[in-house]
Amino acid sequence: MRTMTFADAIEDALANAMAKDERIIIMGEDVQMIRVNLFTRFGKQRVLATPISEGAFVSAAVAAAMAGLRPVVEVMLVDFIGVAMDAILNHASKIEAFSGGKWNVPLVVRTACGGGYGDGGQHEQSLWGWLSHIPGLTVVVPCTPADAGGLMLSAIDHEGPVIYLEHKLLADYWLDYLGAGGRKTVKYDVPDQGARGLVPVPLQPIPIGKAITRREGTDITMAGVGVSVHRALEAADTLEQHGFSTEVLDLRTVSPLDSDALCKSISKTTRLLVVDEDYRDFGLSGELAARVLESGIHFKYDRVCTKTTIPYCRDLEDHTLPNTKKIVEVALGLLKL
Amino acid sequence: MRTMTFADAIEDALANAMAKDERIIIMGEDVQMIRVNLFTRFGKQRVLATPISEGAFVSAAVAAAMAGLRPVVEVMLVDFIGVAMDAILNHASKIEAFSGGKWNVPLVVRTACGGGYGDGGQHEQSLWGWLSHIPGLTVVVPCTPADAGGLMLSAIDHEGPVIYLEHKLLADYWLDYLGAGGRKTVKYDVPDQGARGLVPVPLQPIPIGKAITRREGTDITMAGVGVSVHRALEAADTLEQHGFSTEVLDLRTVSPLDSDALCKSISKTTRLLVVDEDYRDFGLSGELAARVLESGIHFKYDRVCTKTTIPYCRDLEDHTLPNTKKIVEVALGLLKL
Amino acid sequence: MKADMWFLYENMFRSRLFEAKVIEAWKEGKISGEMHLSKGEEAIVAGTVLQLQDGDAMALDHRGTAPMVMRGVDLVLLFREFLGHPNGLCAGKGGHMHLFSKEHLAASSGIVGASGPAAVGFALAAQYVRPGKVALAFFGEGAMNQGMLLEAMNLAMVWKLPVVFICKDSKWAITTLSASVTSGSLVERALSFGMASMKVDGNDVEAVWNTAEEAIKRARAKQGPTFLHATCSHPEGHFLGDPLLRIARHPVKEMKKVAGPLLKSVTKVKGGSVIKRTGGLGTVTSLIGKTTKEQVFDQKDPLKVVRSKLETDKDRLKKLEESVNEEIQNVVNNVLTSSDLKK
Amino acid sequence: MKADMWFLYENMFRSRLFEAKVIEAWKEGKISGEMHLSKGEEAIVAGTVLQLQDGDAMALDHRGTAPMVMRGVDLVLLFREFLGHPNGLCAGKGGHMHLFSKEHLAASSGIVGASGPAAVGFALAAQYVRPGKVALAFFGEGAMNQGMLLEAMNLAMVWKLPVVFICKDSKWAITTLSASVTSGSLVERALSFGMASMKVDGNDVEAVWNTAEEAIKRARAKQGPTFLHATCSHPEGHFLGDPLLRIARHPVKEMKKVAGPLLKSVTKVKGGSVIKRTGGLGTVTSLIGKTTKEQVFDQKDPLKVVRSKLETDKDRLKKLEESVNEEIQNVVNNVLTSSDLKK
Ligand SMILES: Cc1ncc(C[n+]2csc(CCOP(=O)(O)OP(=O)(O)O)c2C)c(N)n1
Ligand SMILES: Cc1ncc(C[n+]2csc(CCOP(=O)(O)OP(=O)(O)O)c2C)c(N)n1
Ligand SMILES: [Mg+2]
Ligand SMILES: [Mg+2]
Repeated sequence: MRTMTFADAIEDALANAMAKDERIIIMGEDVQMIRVNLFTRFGKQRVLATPISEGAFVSAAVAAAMAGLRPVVEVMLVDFIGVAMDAILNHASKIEAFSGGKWNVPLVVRTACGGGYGDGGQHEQSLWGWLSHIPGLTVVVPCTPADAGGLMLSAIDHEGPVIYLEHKLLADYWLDYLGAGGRKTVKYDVPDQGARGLVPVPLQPIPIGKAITRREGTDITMAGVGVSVHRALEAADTLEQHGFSTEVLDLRTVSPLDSDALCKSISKTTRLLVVDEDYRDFGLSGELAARVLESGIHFKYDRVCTKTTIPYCRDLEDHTLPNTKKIVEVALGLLKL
Repeated sequence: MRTMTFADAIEDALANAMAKDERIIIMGEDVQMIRVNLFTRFGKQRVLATPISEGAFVSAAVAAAMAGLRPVVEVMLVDFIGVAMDAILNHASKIEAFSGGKWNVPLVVRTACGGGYGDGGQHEQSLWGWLSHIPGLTVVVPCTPADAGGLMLSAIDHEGPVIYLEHKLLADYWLDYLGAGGRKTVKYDVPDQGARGLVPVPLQPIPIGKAITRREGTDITMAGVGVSVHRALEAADTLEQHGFSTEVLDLRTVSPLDSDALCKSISKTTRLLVVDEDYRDFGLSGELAARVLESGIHFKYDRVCTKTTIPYCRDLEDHTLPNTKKIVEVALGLLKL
Repeated sequence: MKADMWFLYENMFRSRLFEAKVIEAWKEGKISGEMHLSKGEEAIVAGTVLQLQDGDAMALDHRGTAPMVMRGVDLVLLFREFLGHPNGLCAGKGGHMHLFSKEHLAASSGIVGASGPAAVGFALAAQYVRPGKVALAFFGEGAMNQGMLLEAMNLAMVWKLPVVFICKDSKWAITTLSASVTSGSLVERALSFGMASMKVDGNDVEAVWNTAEEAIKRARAKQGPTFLHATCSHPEGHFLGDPLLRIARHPVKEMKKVAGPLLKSVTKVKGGSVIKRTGGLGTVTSLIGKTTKEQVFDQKDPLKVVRSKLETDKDRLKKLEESVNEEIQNVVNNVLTSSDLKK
Repeated sequence: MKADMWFLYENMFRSRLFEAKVIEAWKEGKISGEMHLSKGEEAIVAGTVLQLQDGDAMALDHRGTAPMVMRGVDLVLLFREFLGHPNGLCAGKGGHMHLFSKEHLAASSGIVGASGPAAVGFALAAQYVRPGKVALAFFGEGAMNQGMLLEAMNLAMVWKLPVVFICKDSKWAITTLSASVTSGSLVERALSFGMASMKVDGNDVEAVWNTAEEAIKRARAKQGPTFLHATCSHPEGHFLGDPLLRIARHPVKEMKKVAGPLLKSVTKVKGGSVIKRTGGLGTVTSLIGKTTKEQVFDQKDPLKVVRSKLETDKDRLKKLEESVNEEIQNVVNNVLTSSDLKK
């Protein structure tokens, strides 16, 4: 084990995989700078700079994956996936089905997501629940360095299209790039355990579709991905002071969802609080409700999610995204039921 | 009241609204033919033919709405919204929020949706749950001629962006156009009550955000929109023969959802079966689960939805979309719990 | 290599006959949904696809039948797919708009313009794992207004990829005369990306062959992409059962249905001025006339063009046609009588 | 109308000074997220925006400050917005990348290329409800590869809309030299849609004014859209805190951070050949050099260009600058000392 940043772990995973498999290429805007180490090591044939043409280059990556490469295509921020959505909605996700299971798309779409640094609602969306609505996609959201590296390894190995969402608040270089800009005068609420942590040597793949219990508890289960997991852990500390025992479930993969782990936890705690930075309605929080209901468990439910377009103003933003205070409040309400 | 087709009711609503308000224009591919009556009546200035450039013309419609028009922009099939998603995700839905509530987007995006006529998975998606995930959008899905006309009137009147989804199995001209093609040799399972029915004279606006009970019952509630409502009604007849009383709730508006009507029904029946032609995961069916749970009602839950990419083969397709037989089966399972 | 007109004709004829069976099956209700034919595009397809080698790729639009037939995809699998058969090319899950053959690196899309970036991706992959191989992109002139296709042209140039962009210009996109919604010239659009661009009569298979040969040669030699603009027409209209053609073919019966609401609409009290309204009516009438005239009556049939050159050897022609006829009949018999059809 | 150089300079100077305050506030941590300046684009903005009338519209990209300042948006509201103030232009909800003023028909977008179709929509609406009014679209050269912008050009031509497409060519899109990912010439791209297209030195406000005047006149006269290609540079790099500029400005301190992983990476055992690897390193070094050289050291300052023409009247210049200085200082004082700031 060694200590690494979230971002370095991803890079390590990519570097190892690229060294082993020549079919892996990286493409995207500015990748020769943003991935300067990989570019320097693997050259411009393996780290391809693209024009600002997400529609075409994500579509092209889909076809390249069909034709023998294993591309890791970067959409700088997940918000920009709007212009490339056809490639995701109608192609990457559907080709295996359309071909009768005979043709697959081993593609990774890597994209930065999440807010908390005051960039406004067109640059800070999460969208993992949204993307997971589309059958045929795998959607992963790591929240620790070990998972970041491990899920990247698994994503690259996966034979179908994977959306790999990298939270900007955990990835130091993104946060510096889009938030701090070298300044010491701004502070963002970065979860330490997420941005830096122990990573196995060599990196171990993290299985897709498997949740992990980050904290064991008996009174209430909080479930989520990304930064929300850390917010939930913080809230759990506070709840402990109130005498409540919180289980925190990091789903890690949004689609396919680890319903078993979820239901197991809820059957113990009988209370589910979904903490989700993605939009509340018609997304992850509702799906978790459905999964537990389907399993026939009786439980209490609530959710702390992003309800509106994320405002620019830092104060408003902190109130809009799930924050620890709100999680504690809602959890206490749920615990009293 | 008079008898009208689903399609004629929409046209009537548009014609009436356009006659009253010069700011209403229609734009989209082939609209001068597809809306030939409106074109003939209002001319090419009001019924604008576009190139196959959904990205630009939907974006342009957003700006035109901001600048004083009330466009009804057509995306032929909702599947094609992939190439126009940026306009929906990052602009139409967000401008009111970004402007601090000072600038609104009175836009209707009209688009055909739904399957059941063997056109395959890139042409038969529903996506209403998916679109509803985005805060700032209103999403309506009529299932009768009166609602089709009435919701179009309300959509045009609405001060924010509305996605108006028109189910192809209910709209005779779409079904002929894309399915039958003038043949008498194919038959699709068209719900009669949806394709043709009584419509008030003059057309009455249907309030956005209000569900309607299509059938009263006491043992189980089936909720959904579009063709699924009719499938649920059919299933309810069969269940009656088994001695069960089914309530069928037509949500009409997916976003904003009429949680009150939903919860009222479930508190009576204590059983919710969501029937949804849109994809199952991370969509409408999960959101309904969450809404009822949030209200603290104890209830049993199940869902019959589309789980995968819709296959071309008609047999497979009928098995993939929610069909009456499956609804009855699942409902009986739920009723035995 | 000089075009072998017999070979080209045979392939065009095979595709045409195959589609004749598709039309029959469609009319009998055995094929659901939309059915866009390649009919009218056979010269463009033959002149390009028949030059492909193993490892070359094709990105297809909603008219994928002829390319699949001419690329050598098993016709039984193909026909089964049209019928939604579980043992079809794509297990009945893709259907005629979503034909896929991994073996042939051939992929379709029902999304207008998507074949452009797909070909770019195929060509990109070729550079790593199949050097010297090329990718063809097929699309209509209507697709030339889809942003991702223009983006794809820029990408192909920037990366100097072995793509041939084949624009089958039928003048029409469903009911829209593309010229009315397209500014400038399509060839200049391609040229503006610095791309080599050529115009060709898409009804003349020999001309297409020669032009495509050059484009493909350039691609294989790492000299970058080419834009090929080829004219054609769709004698069956946009798709089988095209409502405009129905009107044209059965004017009395079908016009009555249209004329009613149309005339009612024109004489309504509110709405545009009378001039605007009758203007609208005129446009509609003339559009219907124009579509049907251009698509049905004025068309040059690419098969007739090449066939006329082969009529010097009537015996060989007859034998060829009989043999293809038999082949196709066998395919159909095989599929329709096959005991596993209802699986 | 002949350009009034004093008027133009005053506006450019106001924008520059306002942005100087923005830079201060940003450095002090009062502005969060990314901050893209208009600095370096003032001549392009002044030469176009200052010709607008009531009812004209502007579609802006991520560099909306100068257009908003020069269009006459209340600077107090604007500065408050940058600080995320509830009484800001957009109640603090939009921020510097999403500036909106309905009154001025001015809308921004952080999505590259989105200003193209937005201007088309504004111009379309103008034809119905504000005939004779125009819409400007501002975007960078990098945006010229975004499909929807190209689609928008076609739309504007087809509908003959009063749009002026203003391409501010800074040569760079973040860290990418746009020429390396763009094929052909941008002016030819516009020309290929049949659009009137003009090139102009974007550091010379008089030249921009004259070119834009013609374009706007054509638009008002229903003669359709124009493409205006104007060169410029961004002396602060892509945004405030641009990492490449940080390296260039503090080479010893910053290079150390980069050089470590970089060199480590180059000497790793697996991966590309040594030539490829050192090639990569070379590219990086030269990119950093190139960016900083072109963006910081080689740039012509558009303010200096116009100021030098006004130096014949030093007194007037001094008075003008003092008065603008005072104006901006008042704005800042007003905003920063305002008791409702913490609301
Ligand atoms: C993105 C998208 N928009 C619209 C459609 C509907 N559509 C199918 S074919 C077609 C016309 C295409 O015209 P063209 O590219 O000229 O091809 P042709 O049919 O003439 O061969 C349209 C608009 C679609 N399939 N995809
Ligand atoms: C669709 C989209 N892709 C990528 C980005 C990230 N991005 C922001 S600015 C920029 C560069 C734009 O370059 P250019 O258009 O030349 O404008 P400049 O910044 O040089 O003024 C990029 C890639 C974005 N905002 N939107
Ligand atoms: Mg065409
Ligand atoms: Mg630039």
